[in-house]
Amino acid sequence: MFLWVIKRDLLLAMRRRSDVFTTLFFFVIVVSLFPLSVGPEMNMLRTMAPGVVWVAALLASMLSLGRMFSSDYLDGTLEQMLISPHSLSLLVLGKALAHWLVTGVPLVLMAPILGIQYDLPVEALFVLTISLLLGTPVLSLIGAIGAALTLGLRGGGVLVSLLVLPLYIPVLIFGSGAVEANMAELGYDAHLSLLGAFLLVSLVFAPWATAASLRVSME
Amino acid sequence: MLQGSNLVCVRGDRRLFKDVSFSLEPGGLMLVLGPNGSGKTSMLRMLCGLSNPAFGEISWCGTAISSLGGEYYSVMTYMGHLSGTKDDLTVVENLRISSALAGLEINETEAREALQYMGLSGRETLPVKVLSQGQRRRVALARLLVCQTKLWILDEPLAALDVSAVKLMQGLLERHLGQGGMVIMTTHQEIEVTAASTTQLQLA
Amino acid sequence: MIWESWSEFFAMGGYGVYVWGSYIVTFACVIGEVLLISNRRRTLDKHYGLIHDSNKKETDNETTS
Amino acid sequence: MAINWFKYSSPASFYSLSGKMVPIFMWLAVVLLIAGMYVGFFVAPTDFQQGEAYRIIFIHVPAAWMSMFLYLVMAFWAGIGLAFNTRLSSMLATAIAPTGAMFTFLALWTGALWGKPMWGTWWVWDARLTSELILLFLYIGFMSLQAAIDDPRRADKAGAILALVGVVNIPIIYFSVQWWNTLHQGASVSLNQAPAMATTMLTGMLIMVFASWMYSIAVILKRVRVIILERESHTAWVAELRKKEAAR
Repeated sequence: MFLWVIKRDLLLAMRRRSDVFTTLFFFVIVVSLFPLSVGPEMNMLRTMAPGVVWVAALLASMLSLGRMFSSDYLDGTLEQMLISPHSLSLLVLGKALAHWLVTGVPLVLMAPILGIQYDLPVEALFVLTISLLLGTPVLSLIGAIGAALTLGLRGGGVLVSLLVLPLYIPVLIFGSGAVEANMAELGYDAHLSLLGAFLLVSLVFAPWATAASLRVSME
Repeated sequence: MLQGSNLVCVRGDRRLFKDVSFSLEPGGLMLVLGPNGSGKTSMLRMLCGLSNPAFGEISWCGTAISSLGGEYYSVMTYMGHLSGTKDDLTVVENLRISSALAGLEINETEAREALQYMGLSGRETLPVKVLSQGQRRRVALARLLVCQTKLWILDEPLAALDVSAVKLMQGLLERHLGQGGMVIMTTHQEIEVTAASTTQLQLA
Repeated sequence: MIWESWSEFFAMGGYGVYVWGSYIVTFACVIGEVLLISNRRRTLDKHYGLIHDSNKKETDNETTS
Repeated sequence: MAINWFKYSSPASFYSLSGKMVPIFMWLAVVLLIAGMYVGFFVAPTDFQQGEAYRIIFIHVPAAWMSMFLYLVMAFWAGIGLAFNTRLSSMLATAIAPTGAMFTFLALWTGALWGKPMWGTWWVWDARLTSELILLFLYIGFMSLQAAIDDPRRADKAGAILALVGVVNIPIIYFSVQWWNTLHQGASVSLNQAPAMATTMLTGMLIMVFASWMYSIAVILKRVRVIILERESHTAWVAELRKKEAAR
């Protein structure tokens, strides 16, 4: 069932490829704007790179949160999910993972290329990719709670950023911290293990909180 | 089987209805009647457990549905006025996915058979967005053919359907009731359905 | 007494701007909050009052006419 | 059935009970405030390190404590409201949020005004300051979410879930900010070595903490009374109350 949900959401994303590309281009453009605003000085760009890429990834992932439940809400599919004999948490987990596959994975794949723009060393590129790989699913999972809470509200898009961004802070700190630590020739294992821990915790709790929020929002 | 006792529905500041009680046995049809805004849809959503009554209890086989959870949902099918179909998916994909969601995985052939019965043959691989309102409704109703649930809760199932489709629905409902199924529905259209017992639930 | 004079008290050893800046904003916030709640209450009362008055007017009209 | 009756009656009885309590707590707050300010400005000696600027502590510390404490209380009542479906506790949570946000703002504001003369800067990216800022964001998120939802029951429940998610996250956020801060310990000042405090200073501060407590209770009760009236406007007891007030 879980696979059915993922398969369905991926199929829908395939039919509407433009949405996926919009998110990806948003990410690329935001990252590319920074050198234009702070100057092309390579040393500075190199120190800024992890933070810039991570903040852009945060915003890009958040931008697409509104779509996670809203179309299902509007056409009645969400109602059917709520009264499905399957566990709602599991369905929600499937939807969050599909969201990650559609928005998170392209960001992860794109990040090394953008890192080159900022003249990051090869190892730092590697760490950046790994940190994004661990961190972006957490963004989708936490974001799902925000998306569920703001379901069907006017101004939901802005509201969701207000709710979700403060909760993203730990991921941001350790994600960009890992890359910075690597560039300062310090160990980055601890950062990555903490990101992994966040991922595990959010895998357990976020679907459950999202399911509860959906029930509240649909009542 | 399904029982509701002293149900009260409050929406915002307004009380839509109070002290509504009923019981439904196998083979029984219950028509929920009332003018617009009398709480028919709210009633059906309550019966699905989508919202909770302000007072009162709904029970299935003697157990409150709120404590049954998934067990209740596997014997019940709800169709709201939203069709639950995805515009970008084809007719077959829609039917297969919505059935899987409702706990019953069907293969391509079964799906095509059901769609044919609903008069949608030749349109199976079209995306739903090119269909008319009535055809979309038929896609949604095709799920009733494949699902094997005992209790059907239908909100305006006849809306947007033409005469032949209404006939089709009538046959479908009678077959279901004949097999000991139960139907709760709202409708503004005249429909003659013979059932072992027909009750009318009038909301003020 | 630690303060020799009022002016010394207000100067706060040269930190007057910071100390009084904190206290004044704090009191402004506290008083503002209380006033906002009273205002909310008054709006509510007025709202009720309007409904009440209109009812009364109707009954008045009935009695006069 | 008895529980339902209790649920219905409780906002009504709470309304009249709290009406008696508001003035008591308000007066307590005023008295304690005057006492605390007197101790703070006229009894506590000048600090040998910080001069007179330390007198900001008498509002800064109570505000910072209240900001954190009120978030926990808010989440607690919101959680109770969600778990037991009691309307009064949810209303209480809604009433706490603005006061908590105000204290958070005051803690940041007074912190900035204290930081400027002491460290020469309005703001440092210290772990505590950063966490306090994030706390303000959490309060604002809670209030905006509730404000955006028209149906009060949905607003209560959605707010409760958000507050509880926030409570789970606060330790994680605090811990990560602390870690981040130690990594980036550059020119910033460490706020961790608190200078030994004179007893009178401590006394003044504690009195001010109690004053903030009393004030918070009074204001929250005052606000919850308005919220009760707004939400229960259609019930019989409010109509009764209105009639009584009109007769007076």
